[in-house]
Amino acid sequence: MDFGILSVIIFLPMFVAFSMLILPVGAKGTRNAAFLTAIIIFILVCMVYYNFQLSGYMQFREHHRWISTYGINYSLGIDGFSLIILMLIATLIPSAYLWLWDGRTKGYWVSMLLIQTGITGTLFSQDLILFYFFWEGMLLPVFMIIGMFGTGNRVFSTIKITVYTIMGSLFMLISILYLGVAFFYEFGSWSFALNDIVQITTLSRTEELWLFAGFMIAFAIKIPLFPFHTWLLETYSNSPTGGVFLLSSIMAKLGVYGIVRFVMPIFPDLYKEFAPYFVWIGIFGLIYFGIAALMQTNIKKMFAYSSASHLGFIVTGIFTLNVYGMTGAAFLIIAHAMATGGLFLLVGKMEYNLGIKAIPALGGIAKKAPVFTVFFGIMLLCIVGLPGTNGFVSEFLIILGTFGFSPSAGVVSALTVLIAASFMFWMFQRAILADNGNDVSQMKDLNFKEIVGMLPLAFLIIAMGVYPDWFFYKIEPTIQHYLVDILEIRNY
Amino acid sequence: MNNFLLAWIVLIPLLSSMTLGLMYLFSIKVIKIPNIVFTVLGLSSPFLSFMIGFSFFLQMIGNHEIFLYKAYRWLSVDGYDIDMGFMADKLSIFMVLFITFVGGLIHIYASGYMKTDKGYGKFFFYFNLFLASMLLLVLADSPIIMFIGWEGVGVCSYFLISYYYEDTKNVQAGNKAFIANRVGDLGFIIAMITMIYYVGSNGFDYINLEAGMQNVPINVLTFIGSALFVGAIGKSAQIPLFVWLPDAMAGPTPVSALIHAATMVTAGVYMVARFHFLYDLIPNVGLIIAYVGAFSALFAAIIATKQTDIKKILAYSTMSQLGYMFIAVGLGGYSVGIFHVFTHAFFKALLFMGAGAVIVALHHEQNIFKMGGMRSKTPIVYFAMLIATLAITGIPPFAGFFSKDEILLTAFSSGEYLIWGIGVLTAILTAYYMFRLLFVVFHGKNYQESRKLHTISKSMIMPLIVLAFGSIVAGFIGIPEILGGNNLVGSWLNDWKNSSLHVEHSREFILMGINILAAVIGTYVAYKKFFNYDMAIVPKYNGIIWKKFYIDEIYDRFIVKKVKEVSIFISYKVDVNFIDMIVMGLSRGFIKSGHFISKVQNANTRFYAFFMLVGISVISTYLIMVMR
Amino acid sequence: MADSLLSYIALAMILFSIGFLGVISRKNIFIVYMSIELMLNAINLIFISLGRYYETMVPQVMAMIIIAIAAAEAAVFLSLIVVLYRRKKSLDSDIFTVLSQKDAHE
Amino acid sequence: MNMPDFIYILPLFFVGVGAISLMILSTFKTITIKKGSVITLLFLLFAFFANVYNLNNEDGVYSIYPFVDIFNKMIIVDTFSGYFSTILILGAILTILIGLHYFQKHKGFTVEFFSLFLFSVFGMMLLVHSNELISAFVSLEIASISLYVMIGFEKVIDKRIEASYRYLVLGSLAGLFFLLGTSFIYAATQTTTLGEIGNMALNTVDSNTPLLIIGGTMILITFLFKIAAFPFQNWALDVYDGAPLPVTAYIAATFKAAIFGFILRLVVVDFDLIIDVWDKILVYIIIFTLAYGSFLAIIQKSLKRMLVASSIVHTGYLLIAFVSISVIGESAASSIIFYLVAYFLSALGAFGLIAYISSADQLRITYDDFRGFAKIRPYMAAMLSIFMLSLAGIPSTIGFIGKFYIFTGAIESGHSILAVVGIIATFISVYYYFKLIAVMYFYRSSEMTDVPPLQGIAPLIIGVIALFIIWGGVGNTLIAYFPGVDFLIDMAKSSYESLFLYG
Repeated sequence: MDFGILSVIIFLPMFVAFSMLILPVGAKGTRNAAFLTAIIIFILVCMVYYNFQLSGYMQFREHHRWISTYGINYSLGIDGFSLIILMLIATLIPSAYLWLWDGRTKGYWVSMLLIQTGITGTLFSQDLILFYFFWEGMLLPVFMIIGMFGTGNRVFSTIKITVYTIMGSLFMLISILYLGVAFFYEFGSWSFALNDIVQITTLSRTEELWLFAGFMIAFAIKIPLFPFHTWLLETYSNSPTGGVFLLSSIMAKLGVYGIVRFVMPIFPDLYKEFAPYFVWIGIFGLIYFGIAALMQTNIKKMFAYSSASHLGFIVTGIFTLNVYGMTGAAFLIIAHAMATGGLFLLVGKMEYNLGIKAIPALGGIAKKAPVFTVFFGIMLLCIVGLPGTNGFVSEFLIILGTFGFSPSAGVVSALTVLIAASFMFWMFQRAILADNGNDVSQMKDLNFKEIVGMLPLAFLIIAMGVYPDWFFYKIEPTIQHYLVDILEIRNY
Repeated sequence: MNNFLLAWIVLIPLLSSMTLGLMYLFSIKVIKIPNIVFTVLGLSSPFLSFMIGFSFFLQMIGNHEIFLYKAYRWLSVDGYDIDMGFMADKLSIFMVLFITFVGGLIHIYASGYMKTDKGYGKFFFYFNLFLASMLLLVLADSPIIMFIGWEGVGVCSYFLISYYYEDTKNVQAGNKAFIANRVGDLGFIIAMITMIYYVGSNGFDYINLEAGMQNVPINVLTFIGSALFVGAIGKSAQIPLFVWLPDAMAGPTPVSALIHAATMVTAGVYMVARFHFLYDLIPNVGLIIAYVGAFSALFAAIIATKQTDIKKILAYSTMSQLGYMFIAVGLGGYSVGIFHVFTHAFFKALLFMGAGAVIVALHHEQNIFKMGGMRSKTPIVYFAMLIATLAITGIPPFAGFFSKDEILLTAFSSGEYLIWGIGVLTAILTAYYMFRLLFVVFHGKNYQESRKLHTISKSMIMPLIVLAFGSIVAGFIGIPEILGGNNLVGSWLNDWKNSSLHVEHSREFILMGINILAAVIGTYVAYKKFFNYDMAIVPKYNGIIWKKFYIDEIYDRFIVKKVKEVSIFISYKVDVNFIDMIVMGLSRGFIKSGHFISKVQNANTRFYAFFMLVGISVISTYLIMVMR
Repeated sequence: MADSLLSYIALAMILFSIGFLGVISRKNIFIVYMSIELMLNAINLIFISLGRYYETMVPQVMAMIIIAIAAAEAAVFLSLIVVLYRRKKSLDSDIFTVLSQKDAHE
Repeated sequence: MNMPDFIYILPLFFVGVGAISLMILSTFKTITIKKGSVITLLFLLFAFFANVYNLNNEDGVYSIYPFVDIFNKMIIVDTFSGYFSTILILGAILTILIGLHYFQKHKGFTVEFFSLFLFSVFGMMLLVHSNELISAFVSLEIASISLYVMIGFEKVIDKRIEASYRYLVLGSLAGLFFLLGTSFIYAATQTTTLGEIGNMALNTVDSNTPLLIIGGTMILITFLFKIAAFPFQNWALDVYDGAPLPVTAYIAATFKAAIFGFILRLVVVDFDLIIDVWDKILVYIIIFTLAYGSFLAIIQKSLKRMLVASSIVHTGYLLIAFVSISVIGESAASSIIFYLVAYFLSALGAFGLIAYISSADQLRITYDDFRGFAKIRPYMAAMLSIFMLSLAGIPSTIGFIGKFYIFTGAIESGHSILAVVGIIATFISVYYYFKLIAVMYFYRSSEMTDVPPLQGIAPLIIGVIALFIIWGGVGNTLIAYFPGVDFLIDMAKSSYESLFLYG
């Protein structure tokens, strides 16, 4: 892979998007181009996965000076942790495109492509400013896609999410700049490359605390952690299917990724010191959002809460400071992305057919659309964490890790088995199975494309639950590397 | 060595279920596939598994061999490996045998019962999947693999209970079952994780766990044991998690037979027996188990005396029989418990099938007081039911007698007289409500002669006969020594036998007599009250027993409602009115202050000049302060 | 010598302040203009007295330049006054409030 | 008369001559607006090329006093002034090109207007070239007075003359403080030539230092007034709102650059010993300026007023860098210069585009007028969005790089608190900038029949500006030899260095 394959993966969608914008191509042509792009990227990613060496260190490095005056570099690379998220993205997006196939306009597809660029760029960046570039750049197409194709009070929610998340990322920007300046004062040259930044030693404790807070706010808003979650509800309920799909299944995970990629190596001591708080915040969020989801009548809002609750659990996992928890978190990122993404796609179809309906106004769908129901059930069981799906493996590992971190926390975190099950199955009963005499005659069952799109997700969910080990072995060296070399925890 | 066949015991039903599921989808979406295909596929798998299990059984006779087969590495994190491993020792093979056997019979029965159902293929898909999970549960070589089967049966029972999903009630019943089981699973998971940290330092399969148990602080073991038992409670419907079992009758009758008679509910008992090495070290927890079992038995029996729905009566009787089993395993008589599981599987399955037959005959009428006089109409069913009833009441020489007798013997000989007393009392009640059912349904006069009966197909009758035969003879494999028999079950499950108990024969005979007496008393009372019961007067039931001690209401009131209230409070009060208020309040505050400040922009030149003057004077004063 | 300079400068400052106060307090545009001119001349006074003090011609030159600029400003000012009067038929500077923040209280 | 000196002042010369000749030509009826603007452009282009010639002629940084015997160091020509005159002339050219459509469409613009315009350009260039306080005042007045007239040029519209009047009164009032400061400084140091003031201040008795400080502060006040910093900001909103849109753009973007050009020279060359006296007061001024601008911009319904209010916020950002000068001279000054360019491009583009699409009676300048604009004019909407993003400092625009330097400098010089305040102001600004994008894209289009289509020179120029903004955000000297971000920064740095060649 001596040619910059990562750059290609990043910029191919953007290139396609802009050329589509300029060329006089209709919605269909744009869609086909987008789908083709997604497939090509999937192939490229498979090449990356195939050539990925079994080690915890950065691979496929690309490093160029960009703005040399201030040592801003164009520097890419991936390790095991980013690799799995990359695989996730590459797998999810084509499926999503198959689902969004009909009735979308040109702008929709262009935005999707741009979002893809933003996501992958964020995932690969090894330079803080570059990361910030993509991190913010990711927001614009999201802003566009929600605002242009969303429903309900979409303009309000777009402004809200934008201002809210930009606020967070601006605090992160301040921290980044501060780090750069600190590096300059210590080494006499400008650089924002992660490898350089981690060498800073001169920061006092107070400074570190502030910078840590700056980073964590940005990521906590993106994830979102309690209490930064209020943007989530409107956004998820007002977004179009594609937008909410990407938001929930990938972008939220990038917040977690950011914590692991940047906060952990830059502030290892604080990371260890504050781990207990974040473990408990995560568990609290898990329970809080889980309970909140119970009585939601809008399915999308319920899923918003449920994914918030799972993300709290993921955060718990990455802060458990042991291999079980972190591996479990990495695994739950995949599991939850697939399940929630699939669920949002299915719900999107339901809305597309029936219009937006509250849960009590639904029901009896299982009769109309059996295949739909089957897939819905599989995703739901994954969310619930049923053994045999990858949901169980990840949740089990996280609980294990949390228990290793502190037994009490472990016992509390085991509640996830109960919470998710209660609201999910209740929703399943009211919305899908039971026939409440509502008119759902408009509901159509999945067509061939949709089945093809959903199969990979369903298959992976089950395969990763039945034979998880095969999917683990490329992550684990990275996690070991984090713990041993970065956090310097040898006896966990 | 043909250990890999162990995997196939599980794999065959699994594969066939997958095939069935896909075929079903295919048949509803594309072309209709005739039922016979589903029938063949669905029925073949349990018997194939039975064959394989039997082959292992034969290999095991006479030796203490344990068959292990590690299919693949399931999970390996941080050098800690968990294998997808199968283990066949005498206990699990014993379970496998009767699960596949009874399960197979129930499959046959179902093929008749569900004949007219649209979702025929789906039904067998669930059934085979359930069977696969159950077999995985008993054949697993480590708790976590066991847990996969454990949850698998849970979700299958969910699907089967809410099989007629158009009706909200059924789905609710399914939810109830699943959630209640989940509460148990919570305990199971916690126990597993604690075990991984404290016990399973070198390997997580039972053998290593047993080895590791020895040098672990007792309080940890107590914690593990209790947590595990919570799981057992959930699965086996004991106090306080039994509420799902009666509602679970919403499913089709074969489901009730399969789940609540033969297999799923006994998983808890099996699990305790499987962890005997743990519970041997913590007798106090064992005692608690025994007491929970005893009280559940009594409680369920009391409720059953006042029920009118035939399946609900059977459900409660199941619960109370499970109580017996827990008495046994709690007091260390694991083999005895398993023996009762075994016999109970036969007669309870028989009871359910008989009830199902009656229900079908009466066009899905379930209230016993609307039945009556079935004796003449369905003689075979009647005799089958009679045998089963005799068996469950514990009249010798029927199956139930021996196992129940041994349980009470265990209780008595281990000095727990209270438990023993409860057991005997329960025995009386059991006899009472079972014969009440029998008399009302089959002897009671009914005035609906005119009603045309639905025919009961051969495929439903045949298993009845087989099981009736089983209910008669099943006990004989466990005839205690004093009756000149050699306790086959005991010797087979030797490692699970509580050798410490021993009472001299005279006592033992007395106890036996007491049991028989109890059964007779119960039967007699039932005879007095209900023989030739006149259906004209349908008894008006009310009162606390009829209301099942208001347990459902209490749970609903104090747990479900509260949680819902909290949920509404959180999602509609806290989030919207508090947290979001802060967020949006900030922006509104900005705008408000913007409006306030913009008063300065009044387009008055003189005012602007004045503003400048103020600014200048402030700056100048600052300068003066600086310069001195 | 120095104290006389100080008194000159003091006088100049007083004139300057009077001018500023005039700008603030008076409504009539003409008087506003005059007060500005007054301030300008106050500054000229400072320059000239400084020139006297340092015995050099440079400040006088500066004063000249300032007067020239004042003249230019005067031209603009007077023409504007004419225009304003044509529009509003009044010389009250407070009635020109087209540009106030109208939508401030919606 | 020696030739090279003349070449140095050639840009000034061209502009001045152009102004005068246009004044004369305006008497002829045959000279239409179009011709007048073409002539203006010609002179400006001459000046531009002469300027670029000067910049490239000298290798590295240079600094010359042309015609020392005549001007006596009143005028200086160095990389700094060259750089700034480039910005100024460019701004003038762009203003003319963008505003052309506007000037033609609106009654009441005659050829004199262009003459005044050139006079103001001349004044500003003279300002960045001037090396002496009085001459600086003179050039400042030349620029200001011509601006007064340009604002009120359409004398049939109330708000024009009102704005002109307000600007005139308050502007001259502020100018007086400049003179007052000059007199104090002269009293303290007996000179008004930059470079000598500093030296004199160093080796005169310290009893004069207070005088120097007061004088400097008085000049600072004028400076703060001209760039509309906090206590002296009220006029800005009215005047900018009252002025014709191209003129607004011109004041907001170009005039600010000129002011900064002079004050940077003044401060860096002479006041480095007293600037730290201002630190604390400036910190407060910055915080208030940012707050005032943000609060005011949030509530605006009119797009024009919003941009004006936000220009106050940008003044705040510039002042943040201005404070840092005392600690990190070079990078702070160069970051100011860079940010000036960034803001200059974005604001010019935004104002220009609005000027282009605003119909005759200045309609379509409120948010609501832009509902669904993207459906009708997608390219214009895209350009406008780019300007908004750049003003909001979103990555991949030049605005982000500018903010990046400003905040980095602030942190570097230990004013982290200012950086935080600036950040807060930024995310408030995201609200009112993104609101426009939302309005343009997220609504069904309202009736907008009279939007001029994409034709003529103005949209082209605006498009070029938009491209420049993007390029300035992602530009990379590695990709091409085309000058990228680094080039602009290096230019800024070298122009800063040129300030130290003398004195």
